[in-house]
Amino acid sequence: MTEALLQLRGITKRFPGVLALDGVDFALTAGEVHALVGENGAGKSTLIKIISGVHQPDAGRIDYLGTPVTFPTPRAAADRGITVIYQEVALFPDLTVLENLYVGAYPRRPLLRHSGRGRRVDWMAMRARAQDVAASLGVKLDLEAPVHRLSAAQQQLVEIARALLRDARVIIMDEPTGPLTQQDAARLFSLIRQLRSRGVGIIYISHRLEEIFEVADRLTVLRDGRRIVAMPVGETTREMLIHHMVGRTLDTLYPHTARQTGPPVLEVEGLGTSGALTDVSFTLGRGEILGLAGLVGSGRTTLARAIFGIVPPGRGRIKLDGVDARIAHAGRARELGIAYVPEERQRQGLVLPFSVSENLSLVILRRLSRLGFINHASERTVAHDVVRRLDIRTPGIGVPAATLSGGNQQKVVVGKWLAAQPRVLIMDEPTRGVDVGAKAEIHRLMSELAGRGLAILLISSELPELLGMSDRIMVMHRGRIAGELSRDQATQEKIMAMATGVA
Amino acid sequence: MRERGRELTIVAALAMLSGYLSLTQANFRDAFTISTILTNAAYVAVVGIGMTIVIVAGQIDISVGSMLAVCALITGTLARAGVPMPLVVLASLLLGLGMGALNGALVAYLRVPSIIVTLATLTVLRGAIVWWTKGYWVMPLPPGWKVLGTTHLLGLPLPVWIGWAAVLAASILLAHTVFGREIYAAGSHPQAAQLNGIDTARVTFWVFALNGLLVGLATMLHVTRFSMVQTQEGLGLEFLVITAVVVGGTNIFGGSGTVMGTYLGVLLLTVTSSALTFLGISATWDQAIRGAFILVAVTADIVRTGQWRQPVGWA
Amino acid sequence: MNIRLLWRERVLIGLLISSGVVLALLSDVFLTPANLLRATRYAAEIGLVALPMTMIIISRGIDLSVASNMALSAMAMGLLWQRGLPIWPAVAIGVVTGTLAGWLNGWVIARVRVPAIVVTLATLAVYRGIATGLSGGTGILGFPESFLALGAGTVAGIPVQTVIWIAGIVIAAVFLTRTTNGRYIYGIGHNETALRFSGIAVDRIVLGLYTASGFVAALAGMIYAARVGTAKSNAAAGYELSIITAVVLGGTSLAGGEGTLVGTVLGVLILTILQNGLTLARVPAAMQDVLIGTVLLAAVLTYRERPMRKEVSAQSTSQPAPRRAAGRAMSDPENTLAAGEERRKP
Amino acid sequence: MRYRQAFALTLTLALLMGLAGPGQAQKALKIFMIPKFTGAAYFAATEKGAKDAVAELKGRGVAIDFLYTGPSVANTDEEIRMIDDLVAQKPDAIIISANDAEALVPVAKKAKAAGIKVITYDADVADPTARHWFVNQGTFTLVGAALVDVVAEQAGKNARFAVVSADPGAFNQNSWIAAMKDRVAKKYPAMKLVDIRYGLDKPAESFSVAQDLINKYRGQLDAIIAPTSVALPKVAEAAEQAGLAGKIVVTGLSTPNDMREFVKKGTVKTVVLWNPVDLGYLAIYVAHATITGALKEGMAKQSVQAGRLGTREATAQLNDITAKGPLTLRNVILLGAPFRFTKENIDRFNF
Repeated sequence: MTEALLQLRGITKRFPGVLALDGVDFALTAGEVHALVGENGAGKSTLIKIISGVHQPDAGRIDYLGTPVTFPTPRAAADRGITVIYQEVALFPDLTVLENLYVGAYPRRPLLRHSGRGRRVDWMAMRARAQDVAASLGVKLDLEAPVHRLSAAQQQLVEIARALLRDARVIIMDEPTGPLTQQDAARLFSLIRQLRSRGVGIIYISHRLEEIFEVADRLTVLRDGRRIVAMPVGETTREMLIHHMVGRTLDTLYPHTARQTGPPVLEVEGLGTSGALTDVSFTLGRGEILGLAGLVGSGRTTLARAIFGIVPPGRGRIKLDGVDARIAHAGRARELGIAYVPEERQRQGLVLPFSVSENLSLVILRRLSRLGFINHASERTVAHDVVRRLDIRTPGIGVPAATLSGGNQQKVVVGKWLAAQPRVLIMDEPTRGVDVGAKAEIHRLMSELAGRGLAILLISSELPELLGMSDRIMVMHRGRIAGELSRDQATQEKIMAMATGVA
Repeated sequence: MRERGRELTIVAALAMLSGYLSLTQANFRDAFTISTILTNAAYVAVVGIGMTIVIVAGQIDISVGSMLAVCALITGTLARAGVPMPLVVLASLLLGLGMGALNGALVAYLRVPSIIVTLATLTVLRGAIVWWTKGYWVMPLPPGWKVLGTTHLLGLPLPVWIGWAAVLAASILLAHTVFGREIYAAGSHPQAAQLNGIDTARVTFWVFALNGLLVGLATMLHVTRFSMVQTQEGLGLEFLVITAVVVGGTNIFGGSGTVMGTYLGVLLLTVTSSALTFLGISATWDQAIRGAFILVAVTADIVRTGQWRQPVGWA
Repeated sequence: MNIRLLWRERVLIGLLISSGVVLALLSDVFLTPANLLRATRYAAEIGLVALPMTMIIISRGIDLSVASNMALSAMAMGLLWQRGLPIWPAVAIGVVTGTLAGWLNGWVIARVRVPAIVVTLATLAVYRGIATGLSGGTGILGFPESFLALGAGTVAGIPVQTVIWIAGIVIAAVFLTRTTNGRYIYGIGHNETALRFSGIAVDRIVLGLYTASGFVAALAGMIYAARVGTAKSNAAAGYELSIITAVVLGGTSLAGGEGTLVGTVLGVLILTILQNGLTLARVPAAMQDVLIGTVLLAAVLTYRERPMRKEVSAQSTSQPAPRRAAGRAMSDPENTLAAGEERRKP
Repeated sequence: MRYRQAFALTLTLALLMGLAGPGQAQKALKIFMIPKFTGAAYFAATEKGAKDAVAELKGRGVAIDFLYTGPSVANTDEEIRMIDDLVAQKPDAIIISANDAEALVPVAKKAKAAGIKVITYDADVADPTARHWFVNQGTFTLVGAALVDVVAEQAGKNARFAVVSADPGAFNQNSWIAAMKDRVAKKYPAMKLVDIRYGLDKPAESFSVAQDLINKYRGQLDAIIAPTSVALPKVAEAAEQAGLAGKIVVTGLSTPNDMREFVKKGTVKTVVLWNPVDLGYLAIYVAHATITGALKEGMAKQSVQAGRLGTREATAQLNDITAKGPLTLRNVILLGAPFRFTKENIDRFNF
């Protein structure tokens, strides 16, 4: 084994009331993809923040390129070649791609020709080097486009290019595939391999275990702030890994039970919206989980939102229990018994500063009130009830939703809709960014709900999840239904073929 | 390319308005009329540059009118005391810089929202002026006082040239210097800016300081045209300038906007105001027409660009 | 939504009491019931308009046009009355005028999605401009006593407008803390998108808020006209700044989501007794301005230290919250089609 | 971090203590004078006159607790509120210059009903029963006529002139304009008022409005009248910068101090005004006479002894022209005819 690029020894970090890291060791060699895994709260983010200079360790030492270092600021770490690609994008929506590549580290030249210090942004040099990097990655970047115009995958590319432009020796990727489609993710993996071959060390964080097995060389498992194990990926299995992470054995990640699909609850006929959806028809039955696959931009989310009334209705008909439904706005959809768990939990699903109970009652607040006055007692009853039923782990129903872990936040989002007792539940990426334990629980909940007759439309970019949970899978391509597969027929390859328009 | 839509809209509106006035009013297309309009716009534009920078950085400064009055009265007093004009100009710049730095320090380092800080300084400075001057204007001023404001160069008064130079310099500063780009970054996404090693507090501080400096400059362009300094100088200036910045296409929430847009916005407002006199529109309807004009202009632009799908809210 | 007072409200109560004590030492007239009751006449107009303003600011909006709207609706009332309409129908139409003006603000903000600060900055000029244009700048006076009682009369020794204000406070407080729409207003301020995705008619609530603001401004305009006995286009000039100052002093955050009516009422009271007491203590007005500006800054400075719910403070330690969420999905082509949704930019 | 709060409170308290006014004098007559706003040299001159009178009265054994206070900028609402607050201190008399003739009526009435002698000066309230006396600096008719006469003398009897006023809602301004129109109609039928523009009493606006007028009517405008002290110097400045100094007649209402330079240069040949020092001086004597009962409302043929000014007659009725048409002023004490300040006499005045 080559010498370590980055070596952490005995790192301890304490926050008020919490021991976030407890004597953690970690080593990264050049040209290695090192996965960092663990449940939420295991200490992964703290570790990354220490490596990237956001936090300072209370104890322990960091060696970088063979010498002990401290990074007092993120800038100091970045200057030494350590870059983080955060889960939440840290790009500037108003600025162009070119500029985003260089923010904070502009190549400079003197204001006037011979006036000493460089204060002026050297656009020419920027453009030239950006084009070089894009070319070396084999990608095309529209340097003059403002970033808010780019797709998620393109934005991520900008971040990677930015890291390379700064001669990054270590790139930390935190849930990079979260917003990506399978196809984009595949492209990302090949990019990661390319980076690895250049000798860049990559710390890779993901809740999607299959990705770790696909892309990582070694892995380190953290649990409760301690390092549990570090080993080459090849020496472990999925089950062992889950065991290390959770500290116990999970029965199964995809608890699918055989069910009878009942009569259709939701019937969609010839649905179309201007430009995004064309002639979409399908039915969803009582107790059925219908998977919806497709690339980002294929119209999956638009379809969900059209049914939920957030996208204005265009052509076509939607029937609920055989009755024509005119869904002009989301409020109407809610009244009709349609629930939508949106893809972006924190932005679309929750009011983070609101308490758990305030979030849980958000959808049914009018029902919990008389003449507009909230009945706080029944609000509490409902909240306690949902927290118990969904096993939401929270210190109390009065704490802000922001304090909960990702998985429990997602359960709050599901819970607020279950409180409304819907007929149809649309779940858009329900387990994105959720750790494996919570993921299994959400899946179990879905099965249970379907078993009790709820009709579920599951949108996911994670094919194993679709394959594991769905009774039937529908694939979208360019705003149309490209095909449908039964649970038995469906494979990843068939879905991808339909989704990319090959089949 | 950066979007130039709003600038073009204003240029079109300006061209239409001025075109109509020139065709119907012989005296409007007169060189002197144009020179007066440009001169009156110059100092507003210089304050507008500072305001644009502040707003691009995601902040606001409503104390500019009071700061201008303070600069005007103190420099007038200095000039009367025999301080040579170059030093008086320097004093105005430093005084503006100092007041701006005070705003900046309160916003950047004590982290009080800028609207509250500048609301407070607006009130405090204006109160202090009345307290100090008891309403007496500063006069008579020495003969050198009006040199800056009334000297002509190539047919246009110096303030116009200085205003243009400031617009040009600020455009370069914003578009081509590291500091300028950091202002956009800080206004566009402050957290990300910090993650990228930009000291957003430092940027905020200097943005306000720079704004103060520009108010100091604007003061000199404005008051050196007159032979006395009135205590009422700068009343309501913040309203005029913020309107011009908004009309000029700067996003009121920060992150985007250009100095050129603001300059055009100032010109448009100045020409509109003169147009009311030239067209003989009853002065009692003045305010209603100007307000409606702004509402229609901004609304049309938002509808044109499809921006109207934004979430509600202003901050 | 407990009765328990927040940190900043305790600061305000401390400030209110201590300035009360000092002012009482400075003037023997200050601490008399007659003086304090009289002072509430002035507090009432600002205080009334500050109630919907607090809610609007909690919802991350702002209404700069309120003072102009006060003038406009009073003017509408005055012109109709002058042309022979009986006073109370004229008042009713005046109030309707103000309500419509508020509704127009709300419509442009909620439906056309022009930022509230821009819309109301423009209508600030438009509404007062219309009042000036219609009246030619001259005032209308000679209103009947029955109407003037609205601004000068008393009920059981308490000024009429103070009674109206107290009623308004009770109604607004119950609305904001006890009703579904009150809850939603806080929600809109924190995360409007999440409310839309919960099937809540955000646009309708926003429209309602600005309409209510217009209604209350019109009401305050009537009270103002009754107090000064005249309807004039320059009525209540500059009140918007006093109102916003009171709301901000009361601890409502301009970033939305945070704020209470208790705070606002305390803010109004502090500004009122400062002005009243300092005048009685013969402090020149210019110095009062300096002092009030300083008090505002000092008070807001102490709020920063307020113990907050942990995670909220953790998020907001470094900088003001991101004004706009910047997420990948925002530029996801699917999302650009979503009505009422997050496409931020042209 | 409680100390921060404690600090803020202490600071506030200290400021409040430090700002406390002088203790009220014992058993003196309390007279409060409230100008439109304190931030103007004109009102400072009235304060000076008032203080002269107070000192004189004191010399004659009349102790007066005199307070001069007002809004810092022209603001009707703040003025109403201040008067109302001050009335609570039960002064013997208040002397008011009304920012708004109509809006101040209720508060003046209230003060009068509380047994306080209410004197208006400089700007009256709309309802004469709301106060005891109006110390009139010169009727609108007299002042308006004087301004038009200046134009007629300097620019000829068929001059075309414009007015740069303050605010479209300003009663005094509008009344002077009405009086000007009346004078033109009655005495100079060939003269023409071509335009009225408003500078909102802001220097920059007044200046640009004046420039717009000059530019629009290039060569076809003989005179500009600015009946407001903020606008007059800016109009003069605009005329100078257009190269029209001395070619276009600029006149208006302002103080000699404020306009001295322009008058000496000749840009403005004549400034019209009364003597504000005397106005404030007279107001105190009127207030004192009203308190002592020497002056009684409604009685014909009275007069007031006003120290160095001598005797001024108290008139029960006086005809005038206002923005709302002809008006009979009641209970007025007239300071005198407006005065014209010119190059020859201006150095004799310091206010």
